[in-house]
Amino acid sequence: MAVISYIEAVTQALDEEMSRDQNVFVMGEDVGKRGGVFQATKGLYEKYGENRVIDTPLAESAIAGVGIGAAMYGMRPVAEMQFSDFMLPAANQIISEAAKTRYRSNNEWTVPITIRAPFGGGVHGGLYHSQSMEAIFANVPGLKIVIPSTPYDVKGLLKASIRDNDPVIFFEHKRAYRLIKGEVPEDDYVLPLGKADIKREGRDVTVITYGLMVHDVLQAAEKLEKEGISVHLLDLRTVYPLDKDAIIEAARKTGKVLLMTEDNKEGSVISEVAAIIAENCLFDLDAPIRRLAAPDVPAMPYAHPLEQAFMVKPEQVEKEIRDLAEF
Amino acid sequence: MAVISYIEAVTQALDEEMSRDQNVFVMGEDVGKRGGVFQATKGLYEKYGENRVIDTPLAESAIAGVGIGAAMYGMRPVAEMQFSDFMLPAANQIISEAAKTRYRSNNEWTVPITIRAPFGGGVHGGLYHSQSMEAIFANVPGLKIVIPSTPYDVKGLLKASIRDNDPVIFFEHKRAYRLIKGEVPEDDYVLPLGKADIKREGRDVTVITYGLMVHDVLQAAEKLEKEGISVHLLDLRTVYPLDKDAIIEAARKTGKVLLMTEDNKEGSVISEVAAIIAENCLFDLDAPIRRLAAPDVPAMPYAHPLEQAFMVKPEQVEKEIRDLAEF
Amino acid sequence: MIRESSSTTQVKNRHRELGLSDQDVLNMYTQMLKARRVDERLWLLNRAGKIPFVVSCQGQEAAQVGAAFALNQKKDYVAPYYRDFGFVFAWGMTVKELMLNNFAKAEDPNSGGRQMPGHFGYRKLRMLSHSSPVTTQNPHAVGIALAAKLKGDDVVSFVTFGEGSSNQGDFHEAANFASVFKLPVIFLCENNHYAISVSLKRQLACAHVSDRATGYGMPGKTFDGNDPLAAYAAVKEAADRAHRGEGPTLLEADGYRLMPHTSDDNDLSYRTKKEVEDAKKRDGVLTFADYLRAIGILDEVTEEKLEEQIRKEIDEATDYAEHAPFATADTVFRYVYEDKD
Amino acid sequence: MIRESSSTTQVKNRHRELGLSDQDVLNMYTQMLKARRVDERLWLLNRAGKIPFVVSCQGQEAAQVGAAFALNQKKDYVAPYYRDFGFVFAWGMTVKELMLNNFAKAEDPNSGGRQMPGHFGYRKLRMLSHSSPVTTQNPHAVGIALAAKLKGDDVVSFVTFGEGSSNQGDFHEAANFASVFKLPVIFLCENNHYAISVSLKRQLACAHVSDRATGYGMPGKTFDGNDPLAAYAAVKEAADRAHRGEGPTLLEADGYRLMPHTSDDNDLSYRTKKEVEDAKKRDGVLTFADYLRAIGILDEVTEEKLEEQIRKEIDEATDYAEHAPFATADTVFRYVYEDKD
Ligand SMILES: Cc1ncc(C[n+]2csc(CCOP(=O)(O)OP(=O)(O)O)c2C)c(N)n1
Ligand SMILES: Cc1ncc(C[n+]2csc(CCOP(=O)(O)OP(=O)(O)O)c2C)c(N)n1
Ligand SMILES: [Mg+2]
Ligand SMILES: [Mg+2]
Repeated sequence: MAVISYIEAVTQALDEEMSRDQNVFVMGEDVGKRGGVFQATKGLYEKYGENRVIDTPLAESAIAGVGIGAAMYGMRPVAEMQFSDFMLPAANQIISEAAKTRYRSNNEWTVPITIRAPFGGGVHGGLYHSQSMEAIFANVPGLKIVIPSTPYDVKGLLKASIRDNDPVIFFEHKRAYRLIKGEVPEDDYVLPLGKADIKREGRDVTVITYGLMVHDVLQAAEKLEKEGISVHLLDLRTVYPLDKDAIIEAARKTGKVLLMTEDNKEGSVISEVAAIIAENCLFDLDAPIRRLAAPDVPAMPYAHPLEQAFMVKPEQVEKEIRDLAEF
Repeated sequence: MAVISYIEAVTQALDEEMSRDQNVFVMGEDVGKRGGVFQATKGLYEKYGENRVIDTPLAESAIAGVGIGAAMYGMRPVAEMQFSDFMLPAANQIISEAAKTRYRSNNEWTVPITIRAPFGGGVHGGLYHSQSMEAIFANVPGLKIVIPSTPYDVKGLLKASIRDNDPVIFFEHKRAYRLIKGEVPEDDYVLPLGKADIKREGRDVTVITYGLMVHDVLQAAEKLEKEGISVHLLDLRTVYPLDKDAIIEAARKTGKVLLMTEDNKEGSVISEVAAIIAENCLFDLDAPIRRLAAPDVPAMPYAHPLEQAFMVKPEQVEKEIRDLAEF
Repeated sequence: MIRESSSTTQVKNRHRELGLSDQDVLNMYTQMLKARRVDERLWLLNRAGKIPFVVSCQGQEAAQVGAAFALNQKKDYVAPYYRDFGFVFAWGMTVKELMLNNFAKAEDPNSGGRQMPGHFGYRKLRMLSHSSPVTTQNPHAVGIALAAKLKGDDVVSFVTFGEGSSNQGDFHEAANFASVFKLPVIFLCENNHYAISVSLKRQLACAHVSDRATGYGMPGKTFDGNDPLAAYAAVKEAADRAHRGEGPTLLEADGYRLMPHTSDDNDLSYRTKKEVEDAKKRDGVLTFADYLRAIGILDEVTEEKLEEQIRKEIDEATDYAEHAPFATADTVFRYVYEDKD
Repeated sequence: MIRESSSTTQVKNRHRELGLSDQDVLNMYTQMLKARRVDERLWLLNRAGKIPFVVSCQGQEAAQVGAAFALNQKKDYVAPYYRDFGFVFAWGMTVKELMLNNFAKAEDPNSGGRQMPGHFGYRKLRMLSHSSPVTTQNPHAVGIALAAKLKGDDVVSFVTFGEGSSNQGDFHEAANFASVFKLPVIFLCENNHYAISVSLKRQLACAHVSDRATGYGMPGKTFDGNDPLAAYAAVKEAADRAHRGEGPTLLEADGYRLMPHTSDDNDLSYRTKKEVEDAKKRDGVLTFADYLRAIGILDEVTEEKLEEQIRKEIDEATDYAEHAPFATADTVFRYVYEDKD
C-alpha cells in the first residue's frame, strides 16, 4: 500500500470520484488553474477540464448556493471553501438551504453536495486562517460534518461524503495536509459516515477527540504506555450528528474521560460529547469528565508566541491523561 | 409597579435608552413607520424621527455591518433582525467582525452594538419563523448572548446590553411578547449581563433553562409542589458566555439536574451546561443529567399537529422532574 | 371554442404579433383570474378563522402568468417565490393543490404542510423548493442552469423575487455568477413597490431594478407588470437568448401589491388608501379583461362561464383541503436525512 | 525646497490644474516610492526567512497615494485593505510601524502582532480595523458615514477593496445602503485584474467594476490606476460630492498586480511572465517619475537623496522591528471583552 499525505488522499478521492461519476464536479476559488491554494485539486483541471473543475468568482454564498442548485438538478458538486473561516458568508445557504431542503420539501428535493474546507491552526495563519468552524454547524439537523484524522480516513470518508445523498461538510485540517502521512489503498473503498473509530485500544483513560489532535494523543499515548498508562482513543470522525453509541461505549471502557478539541472550549463539539456521557453513563465514571481545548478567545493570533500560547500543547495532553489515570 | 408585557418592556427599554443617550439609535427592516412587524419599536419613529429609527433596505448583512461601522464611530446602534432565522446572512459580520474587532485591534476599536432578534416557536411560524439560533453563536468569544424570560429581565438586560461596550445578541421570545406579563419598575435600572438568576428556590430537583421555558417550569413546579416535589429553577439569562459559578451551585443544590431548551438537542446551549456540570460537580450528582429539548429535526413545521409534535410539552416537563425526584 | 378575433376590432391586436392565439390569451386570462379568485377566497377563509395566514398575489398575476406562458413547461426549471400564484397555476399546480398548501395538509405537494403557505416546490413540475429567507433561490436557479449546461441539456432556469430582495447579497452573487458563465437564467424581479412597509425609494436608489443588469454585463429590461403580454414578450426574448447560449437576463415587472404584505400586516400604517385605489385602476386582471373584450375574445357569456367554473373549482378544492388529513405527528421525525430503509 | 516647474516644459503640467503644488506631487511620489521600496524589502526579508509572509502592494501605489492626498487627513475615516501600503503611508503610518506590523511585534499599532501583515487599523488615524474575510469593511465604512451624518459631522468615509471582492454580497449591500441614504462614502475598487489566480473575466462579466454604480444610483468612474493624479482628481471629485451631501461614489483604479498574490503564491501557474513584463511598462512608480522628470520637478540629485532617505528609514525600521519584543504569551487572553478592572 502506498504511503501518501493527507492532502494527497484528498486529491485521490476527488480524482477517483470524478472519474467514477460524471455528475461529480469541483468548484471553488482558485481550484482550477491554480489547483487550489493548498493544491488539493492539483492536476484535476488538466485532467477533467474547466467544466468539471470550476474556478468561481470570489463569492462564497454563490459557491454554496449555486452548488445547492446543481445538486438539486442531480449533480454531485464538491464545493471548496478556501479556508473554513471564509464559509460564513455562505452560512445562510448552508444552514437555511442545504440542510433543510429535504425536510421542507417532504423528501422531494435533495441536496447531495459536499463542502470541503481546510480548518485548524498552527500554521501561522492568524485569527482568520486558523479557526475551527465545526461548532457553528454542529447544531443543524440535516447536515453531516466529517473531520478525518488520517489519509486513510480522508479518502474513505471523502468518497462516502460525495456519494452521500445529503449535504456533508468536510473539514480538512490544513496542518495535517503535509504533516500527516499514512497508508492508503489505491483501490476504491468508502468508510461509513456517522461512525467514530477506535484509533487505539486501552484500559486506563479514554480520550475522545478528532482531527489533528488524534495524532497528539497517539504520541502522548506512546509515551504514557511506558509509564504504564494505557490510553483508549476514540476518533469521532463525524462530529455531527455524533456517534452516541461509540461515545458511550468508549467512556464506559475506562470510566475516565478526556475530551479534546482545538476549538474554543465553550460551546464546542466536545461539550455535546460531555453531555452525552453525563446523560448516559454518569455512574460508570470514576472521575469527572475533563476537557482540553483552546481558550475562549477569538482565535489564534499571528505572532508566534501568541499562537503557541493559544494552542493546546503536548505536555498538557500528557498531564491531563496522567492526572486522570492517577485520579 | 406597572404590569406590562414582555414586548412592552422591549419598547420601554429602547425608549428610555434613546432618550438617555443621543448615540443610541434603532435600525432594521420595518422598524420605523411600521413600528416593527411585532411592534417592538412602536411609537419610536414618531418620537425620535427617521434619523434615529431607521428603516433599512432588506439586507441583513448590511444591517449588521453598517451597525458595526456606526458603533466603531461611537454610536450605540440597536439593530433589529426581523426574525432570528434571518440573521444568517449577517453571520459573517456578526462572527468575523463584531465579535473579533476588539481582540484583533488589540483593544483599539470596539463595537458596542446590540442585535435584537425575535426567536422561538409555538406561533405557527413554520420552519423559518420558529427557530432558536443561539447555539450558532454560542461558540464565538467576543459575543454575549442574552435571552430574557420576564418583562423585568427584558428591560434591565436590554438596557444593560445597549450600554455594554461589546456586541450583544439579544434574543426575544416571540411567543412571550404578548403572553408573558409582569411587574416592571418605571424607573431606570439595569441587570448584569453574564449572570444567571434563580427564579425559584427548591430542594429536590434543579432545572436549568432560559427563555419562555422558564415559565413552563414555573408552572410545572407549582403543580409538583403539591405532590411534594420542590423545584429549584435557574434561568441562564445570558447563554454565552455562561455563568459557570451559578450553574455549578445550582447543580450542587439538589444533585439532580434537568436541562431544558426549545432548541434541537444536539449541540445546543444546554450541552455546554451539561459539560460544565460533568466537569465540575460529577460527584455531587445523585442522578444522571437529563436534557429535555426539541428533536434533532430542522425546525417546527407549520401544520399544527406537526408543530405540536416538535415542541416540548408541559407533561414532559413534569414527567422529567418527577422521574428525577424519584430517582 | 372561441372565435378568432376579427380584424375590424378598434383595438390593436397585440397578442397575434407575439405568436399567441386567441385561445392562448384566453387561457392566460383564465389563469390570472383563477389566481385572483383563489387569493380572494384565502382572505375570506382567513377572516373566517379557517386558515391562520395568507400571503397574497393580488396585483402581480399578469406578470406571473405572462412569464409562465413564455417558458417551456415540459423542460424548464422554475423557482417561483411566495406571491406567484399566477405562475404556479399556469405552470400546472391545481387549485386543489394550492388549497392543500394553504390548509397545510399532508397531501400538499409543496411540503406536506411543513412549510408556510406560498413556499412552493413541486419536483414533478421541476419547481424548486422555496424557503422563507428571501433571495436564497437565486443562486439555486443559477446552479440548475450550470448543471444543465454541464450536462448539455437545453433548459432555461427561471427565478422570481421581490424588489426589496434584490438588495440581498445573494441576488448580486447569483447574477454575477450566471453572467460570468453565460448561463441560461432568467431573473424576474416582481417589483410591487413595497417590501413589507418599506417603499421602493428606501430600498433602492436607482430608477429601475433592471438598471442593475449593467453591473453584471447582462441585458436588463423593465416591463409593465400589469400587462401579461409585455411579460410574455420579455420572458420569451430572455428565453430565446438563453437557448442561444447568450446567458442570463434581468427582467423587472413594474407592478403594485394591492393587498397588505400578508394577513399579519396593516398596510395603512405605511401607505394611503388613495395610493392603493389608484393602483387598482391599473390592475392587470381588469385591464387585460378590457383588452380581451375590446378585441372581441371575451364576452359576458364567456366571462360568466369562466367565473362560474373557477368558483366551482375553488369550492371543491376548499372543501377537499379543509377536510383532508394533516400529516400525523410521528412524521415530524422523517426526512431529516435520506431514509436508508 | 524644490523649484516650481517652469512653464516652458514640453509636457503638460497636469497637477497645477488640480490645485496641487510641485511640492505636493513630489510628496506623492515620495510616498509611492516608499511603499514600493518597503514592499521590495519585505520580499527580501521573506526570502531570508525573517518574516513568514508578505502581501504586496506593487503596481497599486499610484492609485493609493493619489487617493490619500485627495482626502482630509485630519477628519476623514478610512478603511484601507491589505495592499494599501501607499495609502497608509500617505495617511500617516510610519515605515517603522509597518515593519512592526510585518514582524508582528507588540508595538505594531495595527494589532500588536495579532493579525497577519497588511490587516491595517489605527484608531489614532481614524483607520478602521481590517480583517481577512474580504469586503466586510465596506458596510463598516457605510456605518461610519451614517454615524457621521447622524451626528452632523462633515466627514468622508473612504474604503478600498479588490475587484474580485466586488462580487461579494457585502459590496452590493453596502453600496445600496450608502446610496439609499445618500451617505458620504467613497468606494474605491483597486482592480488589479486578478483575485489570486482568477482573472478579471472570470470574476465579472461587465466591462468595468464602476459599471455597477448604475445599479445603486450613484456615479461610477474608472481611472488609470497607474496615475496618481487621475486618482487624486477622481477621489477629490467624489469627496466634494460627499461633502455637498450628494452621496456615495464608486471609483475603480484600473491597475495590475505586479507580484504574486502573496509570498505563498506561484503566479506563473496562471499568468505569463510576458503579461507581467508588459504591465511593468505601465508601472505608476516609473511613469510618475517620468512625468516629474519631464516637468522638471525630479532630477537625479533629488532622486538619489530620496532613495537614500527611504533606504535609511527602511533600514532603521527593519532593524527596530526585528529586535522589538513580541507580545507576551499571557496577553493572548486579553481584550476579548472590555477589561472592566
Ligand atoms: C432574509 C430575510 N429577511 C427578512 C425577511 C422577512 N420578510 C419577508 S418578506 C419581506 C419583504 C420582501 O419584500 P420584496 O422582496 O419586495 O417582496 P414582496 O413581498 O414585496 O413581494 C421581508 C422583509 C425574510 N423573509 N428573509
Ligand atoms: C471571504 C473570503 N474568501 C476568500 C478569501 C481568500 N482570499 C484572500 S485574497 C483573495 C483574492 C482577492 O482578490 P481581489 O478582491 O481582486 O483583491 P486583490 O488581492 O487582487 O487585491 C482571496 C480569494 C478571503 N480572504 N475572504
Ligand atoms: Mg416588494
Ligand atoms: Mg484583484
